[in-house]
Amino acid sequence: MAKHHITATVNGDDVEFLCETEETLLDVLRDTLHLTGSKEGCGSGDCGACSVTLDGRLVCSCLVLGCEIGGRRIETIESMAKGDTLHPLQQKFLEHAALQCGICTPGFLVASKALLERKAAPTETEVRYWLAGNLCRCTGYDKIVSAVLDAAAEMRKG
Amino acid sequence: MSAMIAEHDLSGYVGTRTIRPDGVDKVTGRARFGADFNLPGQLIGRVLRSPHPHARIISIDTSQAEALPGVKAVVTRDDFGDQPSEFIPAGEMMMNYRDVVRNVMAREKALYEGHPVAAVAATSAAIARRALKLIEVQYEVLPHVIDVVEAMRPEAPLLHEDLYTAGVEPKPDKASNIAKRVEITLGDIDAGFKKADVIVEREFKTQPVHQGYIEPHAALASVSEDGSAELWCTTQGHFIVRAHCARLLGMDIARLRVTASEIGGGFGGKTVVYLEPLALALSRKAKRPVKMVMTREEVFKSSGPTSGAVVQVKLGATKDGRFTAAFAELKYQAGAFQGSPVQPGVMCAYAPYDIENVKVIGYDVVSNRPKVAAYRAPGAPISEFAVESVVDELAKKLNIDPIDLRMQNAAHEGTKAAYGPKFGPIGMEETLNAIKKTEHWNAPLRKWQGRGVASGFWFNIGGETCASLTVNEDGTVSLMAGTPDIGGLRASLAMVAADELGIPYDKVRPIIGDTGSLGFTFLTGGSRSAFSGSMAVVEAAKQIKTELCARAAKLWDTKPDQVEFEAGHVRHKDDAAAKFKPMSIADFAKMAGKTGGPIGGYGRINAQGAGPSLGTHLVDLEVDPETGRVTILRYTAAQDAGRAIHPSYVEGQYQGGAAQGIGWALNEEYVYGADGKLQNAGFLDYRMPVASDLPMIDTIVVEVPNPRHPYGVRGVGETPIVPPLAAVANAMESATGIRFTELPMSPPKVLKALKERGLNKV
Amino acid sequence: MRYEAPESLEGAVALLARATGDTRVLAGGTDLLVQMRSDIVDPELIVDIKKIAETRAITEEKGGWRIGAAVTGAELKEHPRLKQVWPGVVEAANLIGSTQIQGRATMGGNLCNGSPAADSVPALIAAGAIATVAGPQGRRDIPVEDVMIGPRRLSLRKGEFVVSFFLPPRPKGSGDAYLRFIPRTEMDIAVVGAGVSVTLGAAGVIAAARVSLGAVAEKVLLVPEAAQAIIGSRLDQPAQERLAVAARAACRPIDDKRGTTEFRIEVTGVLTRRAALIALDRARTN
Amino acid sequence: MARVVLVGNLAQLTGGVAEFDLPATSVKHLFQQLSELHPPLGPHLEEGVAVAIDGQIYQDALLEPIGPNGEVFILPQIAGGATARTMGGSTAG
Repeated sequence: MAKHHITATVNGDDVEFLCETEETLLDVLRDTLHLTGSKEGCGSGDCGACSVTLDGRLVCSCLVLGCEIGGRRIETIESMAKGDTLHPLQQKFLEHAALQCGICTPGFLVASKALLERKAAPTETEVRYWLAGNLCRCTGYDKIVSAVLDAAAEMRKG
Repeated sequence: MSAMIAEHDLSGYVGTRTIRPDGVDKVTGRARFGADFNLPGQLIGRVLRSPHPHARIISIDTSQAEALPGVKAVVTRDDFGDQPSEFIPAGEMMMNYRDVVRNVMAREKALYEGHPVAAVAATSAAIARRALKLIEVQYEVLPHVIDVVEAMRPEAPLLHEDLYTAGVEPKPDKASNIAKRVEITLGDIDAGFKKADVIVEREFKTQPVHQGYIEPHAALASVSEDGSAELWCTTQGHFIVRAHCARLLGMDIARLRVTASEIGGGFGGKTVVYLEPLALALSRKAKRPVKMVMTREEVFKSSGPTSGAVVQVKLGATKDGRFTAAFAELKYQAGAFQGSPVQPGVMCAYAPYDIENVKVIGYDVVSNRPKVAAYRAPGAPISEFAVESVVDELAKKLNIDPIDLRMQNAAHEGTKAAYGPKFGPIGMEETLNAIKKTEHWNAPLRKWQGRGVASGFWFNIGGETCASLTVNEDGTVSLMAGTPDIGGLRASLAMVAADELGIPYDKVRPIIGDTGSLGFTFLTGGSRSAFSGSMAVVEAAKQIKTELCARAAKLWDTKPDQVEFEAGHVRHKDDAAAKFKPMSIADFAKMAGKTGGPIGGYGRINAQGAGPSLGTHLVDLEVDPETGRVTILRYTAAQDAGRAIHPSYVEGQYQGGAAQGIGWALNEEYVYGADGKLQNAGFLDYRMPVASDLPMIDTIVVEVPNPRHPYGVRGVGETPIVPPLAAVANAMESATGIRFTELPMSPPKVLKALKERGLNKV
Repeated sequence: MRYEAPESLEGAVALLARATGDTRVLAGGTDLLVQMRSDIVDPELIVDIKKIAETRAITEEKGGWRIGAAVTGAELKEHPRLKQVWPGVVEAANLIGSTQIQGRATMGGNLCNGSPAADSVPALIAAGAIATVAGPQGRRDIPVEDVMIGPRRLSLRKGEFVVSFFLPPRPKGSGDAYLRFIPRTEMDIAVVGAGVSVTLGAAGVIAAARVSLGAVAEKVLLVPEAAQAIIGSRLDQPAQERLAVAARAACRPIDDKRGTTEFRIEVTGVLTRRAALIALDRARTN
Repeated sequence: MARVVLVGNLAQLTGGVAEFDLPATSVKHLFQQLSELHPPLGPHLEEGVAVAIDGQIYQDALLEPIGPNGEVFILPQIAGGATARTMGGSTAG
């Protein structure tokens, strides 16, 4: 069976690639497009380390087939900082020491960005439930939640 | 970043909250973890694993797999020479390579479901997967044993026909699954129990739990035609990986260069080798780079969880609350090969207390499970869970406040530990006081809510450590350390280097050197990396300062004792005429060549004097009496850090350890079927806490300086996982009146206990 | 492995009817991709139905609501009206997995995955939802409770797939709710699920009710006895007790890694009672 | 003379004798003397034990001096060492 020829927009760039049916979007991002910021922690949608947005919707890229994304828009952690400027979430994660090992960090950042785009002033509980699909084994979530709440406050100030 | 640093006096970073030097790469996705490395022409390796928990391997036929187009190499037990049964130092660790080689690749028998039996390297993952299906393995399936108590029975299926219990006299004449008996004694417990007015005796049971790091094991190996090799992998100790792999593959250590990737969590689980020797063996055969990454299922089935155990505890006290005697018997699962953390479990059990009469016995027991690996304070959470539960029960029986009872018996400077030494300054009493002073301790509780407190102890270790400091031409400093940075090490070491040399923090750039760049450095474990690494950095900085003073003395035609290094400058001590302008490190850097060549320091030490760290945790929870569901409402963790180099990362250790302990207490466990197969090998059914399961975790960083460290530092990483198990169990007792002695306290267990007592109503 | 994404019902039906080997319909993929990865399934053909407009639409129809089988949980939640009329159904669909899963998971997939623990199914059954199926013989409507006949086994015929669900018109004084038990707060598969829908008659007495239970049998159950136990009552203490007893009596669960038989039966009574009280409360304010 | 105490299982290799007075001036010196007195101890001392000299723990420190009236405990090596064999747990995420 011939590979699928797919064109899509990834982080604002038009990309073109070939993939097998069984290859996931995560496989395509990491192995074909060499965007290794999205991580594979489980391959079953249980850890959130591969979080990306698909046409603005937060998804696990390990649960999307590469051949499904023709003509769609994907944003990954690699497009979060603009030039030299970190996104407020990235800056707050650093200031709050919201990462220890850092493997889950890209997923948390992408997921948190999707939250703040929908809700400018989430409560602690809303942040915790929104991020329940992102596993972190290092931090106990405390500093991550604080960083997200702090970033939200800063972004509201504009 | 600069804004944050500006708040602080440039001469003193230690104790401040700097931004980690590796931070930006980690929030932008640029940081390279184990699976993020690739090489041109690389093959993908996959492992064939035993579907049986216990089976003799009659034959392995790989011919069809080798014939599959795209398959470039297949390895089995035949590709690894056997190793003698002797304990060889690998770094500070002792390992029996006879077991190591068998765990990496099954030989005579497959000893657990997921035990590697063969590995293939192919041009694509799909081809490699297909090749695995073409390997024919003939098994003679044997009866298996999973439970530790069953494994100890004389009639239990025997894993190793040549395993005779060590530590018993006379030496047994019959092989068994009991690898070792250990014991420590202090005083006379019989006499001690006679003095007791109250004695509490109970049996506890815990299940194996996995370290649960989010990054699966990954390795990329490249062996060249001349037999020299490079290996990139995610590990807590690349020098240890090098030692093991060189031994298993019969290589000269100098020919194997190991580079540690960024590591996505370890908690002890990345201190041993799994894929690394297989990737090297495949690459050696295929003469192409081979990349291997475990699936999550493989991580659960084939990499080490920690022991499950059965623990008996007996503790006696006088009416007024003085402990008179303490006994415990620990039975720890080692998994398929001997080497459970029962010894540290034995030594830690009563370490937080000053007790005259102590006896603790431990058994190291093999069964058909994956070989256990270290997990954060290996062995201690299990034995201390049992002891701290009994201490709590004793407090109730004696009608003494549980913190007061602990305080009354707390170990302190000069206390003789049951495992031998006298303690130096330690923070048990300080953490108890800190918790007692919190508003949390006296906050009101509602019906079905409970509050629990428990303390914990961990030794901490030092060990062989190297770090180098190189002064660059522009006066900036390159720092190289040999312990993988799991949680902010580079920040801590850069802060110490900046303070030692009196230069700005952001002028120090720290990296983790590969095994070719530094001398042997023991792994990131035992809460040692910040403790030992900072000592090595101080040593390296001292060499630089001495060198600069010597050069200044020559430049100023004065005696070395006339110059001194102070706040980043070399000064002439009595320079009345002010004719010797103090020289900065940058000044020397510019003229390094003219004054004797490059400037640098190289700390090579075997760090001694690691101070134990004690902690006390406080937890509030609520039980749903109709479903047995437990909600953690509030949590406070106090622990002695000696001196917190970077308070945020110290707090992070307390919070992360607490969260792992809560998971261990409430929901995490390895669930086996009657067929001896693991039923919950994934994050869906191996239930680690998610963000919505936890409250904020308040921390109190107590600082009782460690006199053996230049900054007073103690390791802090492991102690935080020790108190939570008992703290939660004690809170459950306070909420329900029921003493839970089996972990996890999952809803079915809790509801059953409530029903039996007719309490399952709102 | 072939992948097709037809844009018409007919195209999809044709592919499914013609297929010889193992064929799977792809909606959100949150179950299918996991099963493919763990070698549980290895389909020769995957038919992605998301390009068929009808499977992606939420429309008002004859006073009721039609929801495409491939509408995601997140889209259901964001719909301005649906959650006022069928809060239980929307909540249930939103209990399937994490925020990320919500962005993909669909009620069609949740039903056709054939798991007795599917969260949205008890809510749909309690709501009296009808599944509209397309196949070689055209369309037919099947009550949702009749779609699943056992673990991974559906009553669909060769070439058929679920296109949409129809939620009937909602009389005034109606309310529904779904509750599930999991050990954590999120991310687990239901150990027990209970969906309840009630409609109040004169003087606030329950005139009509439907009760459905998940994860306590080989398929999701519709339990008329449990409904009968509260019809005619105001859900006072005795009625609540009758409801719990009837619900427990219907359970025939297994013992597994997620919960014991004893636990599931006990908790079924508790959750059914709690769900009924929420549904009643909603009915009173509707 | 240094006061030397064997902790845990080691005494089983000395016929139950757990306490010694030896004129040892360093850990290396002490290990030699103990091995001569009780040859079965030798391999275990080499395998790696920790010693506590006047209350301070040392690991792999053969050259560490022992004072004239030093109190020395010989104990299983702390996690990260021989008896644990699993080595220390991780210090962090």
